[in-house]
Amino acid sequence: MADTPRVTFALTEEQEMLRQTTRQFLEDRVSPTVVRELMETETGFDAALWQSGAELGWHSLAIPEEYGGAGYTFAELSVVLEEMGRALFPGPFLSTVVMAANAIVLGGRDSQKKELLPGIAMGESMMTMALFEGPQGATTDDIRMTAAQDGEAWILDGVKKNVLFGHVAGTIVTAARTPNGLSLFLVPADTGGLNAEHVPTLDATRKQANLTFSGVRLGPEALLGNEGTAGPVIDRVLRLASVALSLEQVGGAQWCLETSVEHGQTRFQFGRAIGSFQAIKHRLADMLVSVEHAKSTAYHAARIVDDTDELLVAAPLAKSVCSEAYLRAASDTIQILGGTGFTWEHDTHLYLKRAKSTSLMFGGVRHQRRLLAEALGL
Amino acid sequence: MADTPRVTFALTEEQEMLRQTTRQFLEDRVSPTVVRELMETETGFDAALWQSGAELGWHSLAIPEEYGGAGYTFAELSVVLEEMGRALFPGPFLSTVVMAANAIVLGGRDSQKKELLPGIAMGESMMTMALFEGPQGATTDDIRMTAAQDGEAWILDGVKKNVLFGHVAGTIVTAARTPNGLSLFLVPADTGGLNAEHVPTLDATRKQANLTFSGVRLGPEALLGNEGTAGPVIDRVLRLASVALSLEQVGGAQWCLETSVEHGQTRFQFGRAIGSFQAIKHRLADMLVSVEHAKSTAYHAARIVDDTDELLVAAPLAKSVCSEAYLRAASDTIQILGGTGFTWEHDTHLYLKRAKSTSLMFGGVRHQRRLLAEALGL
Amino acid sequence: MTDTIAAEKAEALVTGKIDELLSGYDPSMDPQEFWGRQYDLGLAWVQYPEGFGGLGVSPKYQSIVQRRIEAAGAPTWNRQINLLGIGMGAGVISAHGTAEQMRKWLRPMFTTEDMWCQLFSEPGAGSDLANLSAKAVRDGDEWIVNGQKVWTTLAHIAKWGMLPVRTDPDVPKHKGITYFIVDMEADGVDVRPLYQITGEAEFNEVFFDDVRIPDEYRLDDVGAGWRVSMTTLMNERVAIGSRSLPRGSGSIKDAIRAWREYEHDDPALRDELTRLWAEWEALRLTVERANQMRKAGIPGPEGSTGKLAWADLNKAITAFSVELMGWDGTLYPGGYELHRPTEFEDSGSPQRNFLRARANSIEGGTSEIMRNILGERVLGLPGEPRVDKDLPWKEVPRG
Amino acid sequence: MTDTIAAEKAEALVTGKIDELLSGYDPSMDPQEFWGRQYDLGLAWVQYPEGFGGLGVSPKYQSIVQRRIEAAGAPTWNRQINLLGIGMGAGVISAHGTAEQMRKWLRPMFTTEDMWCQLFSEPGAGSDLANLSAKAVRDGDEWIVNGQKVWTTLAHIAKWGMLPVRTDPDVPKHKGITYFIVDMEADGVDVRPLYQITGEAEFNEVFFDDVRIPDEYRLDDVGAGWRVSMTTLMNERVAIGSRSLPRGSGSIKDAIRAWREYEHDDPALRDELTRLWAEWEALRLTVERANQMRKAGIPGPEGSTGKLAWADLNKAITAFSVELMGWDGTLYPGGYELHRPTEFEDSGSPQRNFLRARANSIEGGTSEIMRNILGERVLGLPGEPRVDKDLPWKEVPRG
Repeated sequence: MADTPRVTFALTEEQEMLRQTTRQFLEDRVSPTVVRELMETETGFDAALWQSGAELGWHSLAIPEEYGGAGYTFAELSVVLEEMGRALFPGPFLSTVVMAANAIVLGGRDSQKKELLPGIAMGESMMTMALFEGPQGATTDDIRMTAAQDGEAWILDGVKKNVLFGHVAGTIVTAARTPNGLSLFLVPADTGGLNAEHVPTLDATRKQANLTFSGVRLGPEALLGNEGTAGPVIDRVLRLASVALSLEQVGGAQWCLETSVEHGQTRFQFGRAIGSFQAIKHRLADMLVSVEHAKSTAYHAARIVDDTDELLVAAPLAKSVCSEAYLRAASDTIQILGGTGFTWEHDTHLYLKRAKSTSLMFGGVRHQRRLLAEALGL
Repeated sequence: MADTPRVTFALTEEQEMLRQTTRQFLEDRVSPTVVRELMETETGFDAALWQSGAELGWHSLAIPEEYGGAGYTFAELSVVLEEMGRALFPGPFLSTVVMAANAIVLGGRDSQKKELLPGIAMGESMMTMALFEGPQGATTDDIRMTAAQDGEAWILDGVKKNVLFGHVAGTIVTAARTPNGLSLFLVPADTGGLNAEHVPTLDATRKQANLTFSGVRLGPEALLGNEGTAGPVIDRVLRLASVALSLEQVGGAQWCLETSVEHGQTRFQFGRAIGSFQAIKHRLADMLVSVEHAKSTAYHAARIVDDTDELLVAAPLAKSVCSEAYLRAASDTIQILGGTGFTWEHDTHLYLKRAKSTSLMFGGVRHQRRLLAEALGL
Repeated sequence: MTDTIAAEKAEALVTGKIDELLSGYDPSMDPQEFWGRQYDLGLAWVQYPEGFGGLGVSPKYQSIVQRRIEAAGAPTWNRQINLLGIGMGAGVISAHGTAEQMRKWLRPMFTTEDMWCQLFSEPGAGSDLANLSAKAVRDGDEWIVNGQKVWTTLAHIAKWGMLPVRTDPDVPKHKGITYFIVDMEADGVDVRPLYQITGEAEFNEVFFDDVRIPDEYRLDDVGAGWRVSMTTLMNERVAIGSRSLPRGSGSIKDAIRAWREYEHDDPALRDELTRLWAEWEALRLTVERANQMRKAGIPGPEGSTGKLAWADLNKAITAFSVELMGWDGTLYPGGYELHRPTEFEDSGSPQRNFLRARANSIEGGTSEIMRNILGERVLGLPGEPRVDKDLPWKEVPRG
Repeated sequence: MTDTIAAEKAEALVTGKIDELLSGYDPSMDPQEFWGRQYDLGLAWVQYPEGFGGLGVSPKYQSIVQRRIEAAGAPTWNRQINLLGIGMGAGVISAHGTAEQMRKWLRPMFTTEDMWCQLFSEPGAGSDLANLSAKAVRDGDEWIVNGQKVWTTLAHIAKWGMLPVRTDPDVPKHKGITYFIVDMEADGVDVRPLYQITGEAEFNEVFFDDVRIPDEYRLDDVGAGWRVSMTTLMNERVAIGSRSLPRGSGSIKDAIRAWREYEHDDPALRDELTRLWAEWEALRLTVERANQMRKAGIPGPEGSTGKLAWADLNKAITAFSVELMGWDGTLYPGGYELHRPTEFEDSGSPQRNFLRARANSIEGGTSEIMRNILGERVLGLPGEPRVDKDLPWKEVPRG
């Protein structure tokens, strides 16, 4: 293996400012009450909130300047993602800004980029990607749906499952096999033959839908970039999504750690703050270690996304380490909070559900470790 | 899967008496000082001790009465094995009484049984089995050595590794492939062309040798039972050896638990017995749980060895659970004892080394779980 | 010799009563009527005195009763229906109650006419059960109760509640507690559902606002409530830790179902599944061993480890089942619906079971408390220095 | 502005001295002579005052010194040779010693002429370091020391030892300790090897029998020994937790070597190997991040977790490497030979490394103590109630 790229972990002043304004905004506008209200809805987002985020520049951060973006890097976006994870931000940010936007940046024709990216940057578009058809979907090999050619048109038939905010997105970027390989298609939500059905989720703050394509007919302009070239694009988007989820997980795990520590300091039993008991104190020390390790892998991955080779190592590394850290932090927080943490009323369960469901998305920890082993040649 | 056979866990009065006399004998005669003295020798056993054990009836317990044994079951033998594990009994008991004796009982011709079993039962014979040629040897598939036929004679060439007490045994039961399949051969230690080389072991209380067969010429009487029928015999012996090791592991793990608990009660730090700290207390509670679980699997396996189907489940279950429990108990005991437990002078390291090496013999825990999964159809 | 004769006599007595019970059984009979007859014949708890649902013989004969009734196809599920009454309350009342109290409460409990609940936990107490704040003040022949309890199963359908409260805040916490049986239909008792992370409300919050309890509903002496509570809890923990199950049942069954349903064949997942199977089987064999040893009268440490081991393992297995489901595990079929079940819901989707299992290491004694108990009572390790032992309750720091 | 000018000046000063040092370097030079020159030029510890191996500038310039010396191929391994002196002793002497003491001890320490050892642990104290029993009684201008120390690395080749002892048993344990530097060649000092489970004796037991130490070898005040000891320990733990390594080095390298050498391809083993690799890499990245943040002056919790995480992980990885070896892992090539190495033995066979690693969670602060420290000092959780805090040392229960 080549030398490991060194990254600079410290935030720049600008990034630090972004972190502060993002956290402040989320504390003001995305309180647990707001999260719970949106959780009860079927669409799970709030248009005004979505627009406000875009106005803060979140959506445009990693979009190239020539397409209406701010031209920053994933490192800046990572700051927002971590804070979103901490606040359990509800809405199709991951599916629009991390996934669809990057698919277009990486795979789209220049005209498509010009047409679509500014809308994302300005917060006008909500998008998603419809990739997998079954529960174990995690790599391009799992994509089976075919697109048949009919003259200049493409006909799509099949069902895409677990599409993040698939019933809310205005445009769906979907993947299908064409004669020349794997291709991506841009499908407006109102296309005839396309039906989106909301499915209730374990983590009700992140909605999903199953999309049924029944003879969906698309013109040649629907093809994202060139036919048969989508494989590497999807691969990369999946890795970026994994890194994005890792950052969210870090933010959520940090919330769990802080919540548990505060409980340990203020809850008294047997005449002592319970954090003075080694059973609690040592569990929290272990949680601290594991959250700090998670941060290191997520921050590292966020800073090397442009190094394609290293990303093959860094993305599954981060996703596996952060998933385990978050699951453990959330589960241990319930334990430390005792009965309280098991109530619907307390917010911890929202984090537990986020932890569990993000750990499963785009392949669970053992899948991630398989990817990592491949990248390491083990 | 069929209904699980129910076993009776409580010891009979006779078994309980056997346990008491065995423990008493081992405490009197096999002190840690004795274990350490034998550990320093190359042969690793004591003839007088060996003979005394036989006089107590240990060697004859599970040998049929018609061949000079006492005709008890593996349940009785299991009592002795557990106590031996607790005392780190040094000597070729496993290789002679559990392995070679059972190979002869299961695979031998009646004449061979009559000739060989009484000597084992009376403590006159020390034997072993030479099965594997490489570090991952765990099943009959791993046996590659061939025996060539020369008229009525068999010629053995090859190297058998990790033979327990292979430089001490008077008779070696070795496995080789013959034209009709896998066969076992009885090889007297003084046979021409056979060379045994002692190899130092991690657990110095259980010796090993590598055996080199250079044109070893054996008469037809050397064949144990019939040619080509050794596969099921070896399979079963390996399972019995696994169960035997599980029982040893339980005895050793129980020693670790008791040693740690006593230390927790009597060692003071910060003005308190260290067992009053939850860090120690909870670790010991977990050790208790894991040792009790280990006991249940080992006792269960020891009581169903005659149920061939159930043994396919029970043996790898016991070996995997007991290996992990013992490793953890020994490692945690060092931690609880602190620096003391890391000294050569304290006995804990002898248990750690026993734990590690027994966990590896006849296949490590993941191999055992593979066997278990096969038996369960997973 | 005398023992043998006495044993033969006892067995004959029990067998005769069973014959009498079953000879009068008819499949169309209302179960409550059957249980009433069972009680009246002394076959509810054979070890209790005659006239209180028993025959005054060794409790070991109860298993004969159970077996015979099951074999006859007659109803045996009153224990499941009224678990907190029959499983915990009966033992407490028989150990600490007067004859009058036993007469009043045992029969309708056994027949399930009167459902029972247990009012121990309080928001401010948690694992420190003895730190309870709900209080009772004496007023002539009555006591006036105020305070809040929480995590009360089935409180909304219970007629009677087991209620330890503080009657003297000026003595150390364990000494100022008195144990009452409270009429859950009395004025001032307010039962509200407590929704948990699955959306279900298996539990309730119970508020007491000047609730009056007659002194004759007091169990044992004023100030003896901690001892009475301990009897109750021990019964509960042994019950949780000693459920004997067939091989491969319980949560591992869900995991294996998911393994097959999703057609997995990744050896790394298989290894983990097999590891969990092995741990679960080791637990099962340990429970079986403990039950055998208990019956044989030689109980050992294996009888105390079940609750702790089960909690951790059930959490791990239910989490793994969801992992096997991949994307399907991110769904929650039907969505979360806040509702109030009227019986114990033993299982649901793997996702629901995963969530529900998070409480296993909290309910019925947290795993931390269980480890303390194993360490101190089973292994004989010393307790921690206590800062609250000798202080008057009202002076102990809390929060 | 002034800062910038001062910084430029400091850097120029350091660079000039380095030029001077290296211009006189010659590969045939005795390393000790080179280190002596380095010391005399103020390049041993640039932050120390002139005349004591330093230049009185910010410690950040030391990295320039290090880099330049390495680049020139000149010797830099005096720190490794005399780790306990240069790594721990120097900091303690400079923080708590007099100018006279610094002059006496620092130079021969830096050149490795005088080796150092640290005499903290005692058989009766363990993690409770302040509970030490070795005592010193004043006799005019000298102190007479009696007692035993243990786990003393390199005591058999050390000239000087850092020695906290009890000088007042009538005050609470932290207050009655005084810190001395002891001449290990003095009469009455007996150093015996302490063999460990690998058969090596990296450590020693040291017995003091009426050993006389002049009062001028006392560091800081009488009774200030605990504070001085804490300075020493902090240096040690930061050192253990902040070793920056390249990816895939250390114990995971052995595991990967075993994976390849034994031609494994079982996916369950691969998953475990990869899990360990990932944990190790996460630790490595955390150390790297902590070092960067420390250098940038914004240290966070990531700087305190290294020792704990490393200990547990190194134990797991070394155990797994042996597991990969199958039957070969049951061997111990060469056998156990009780011997006394004269330098740190960093590694050996996987089996030896497995055994050696068992001490990782004990040496330099047990993992239990490290978790207390993380919980209390980093997370701000309250301490445990202490039974020994205010008692005179001689009345504290011990055993």
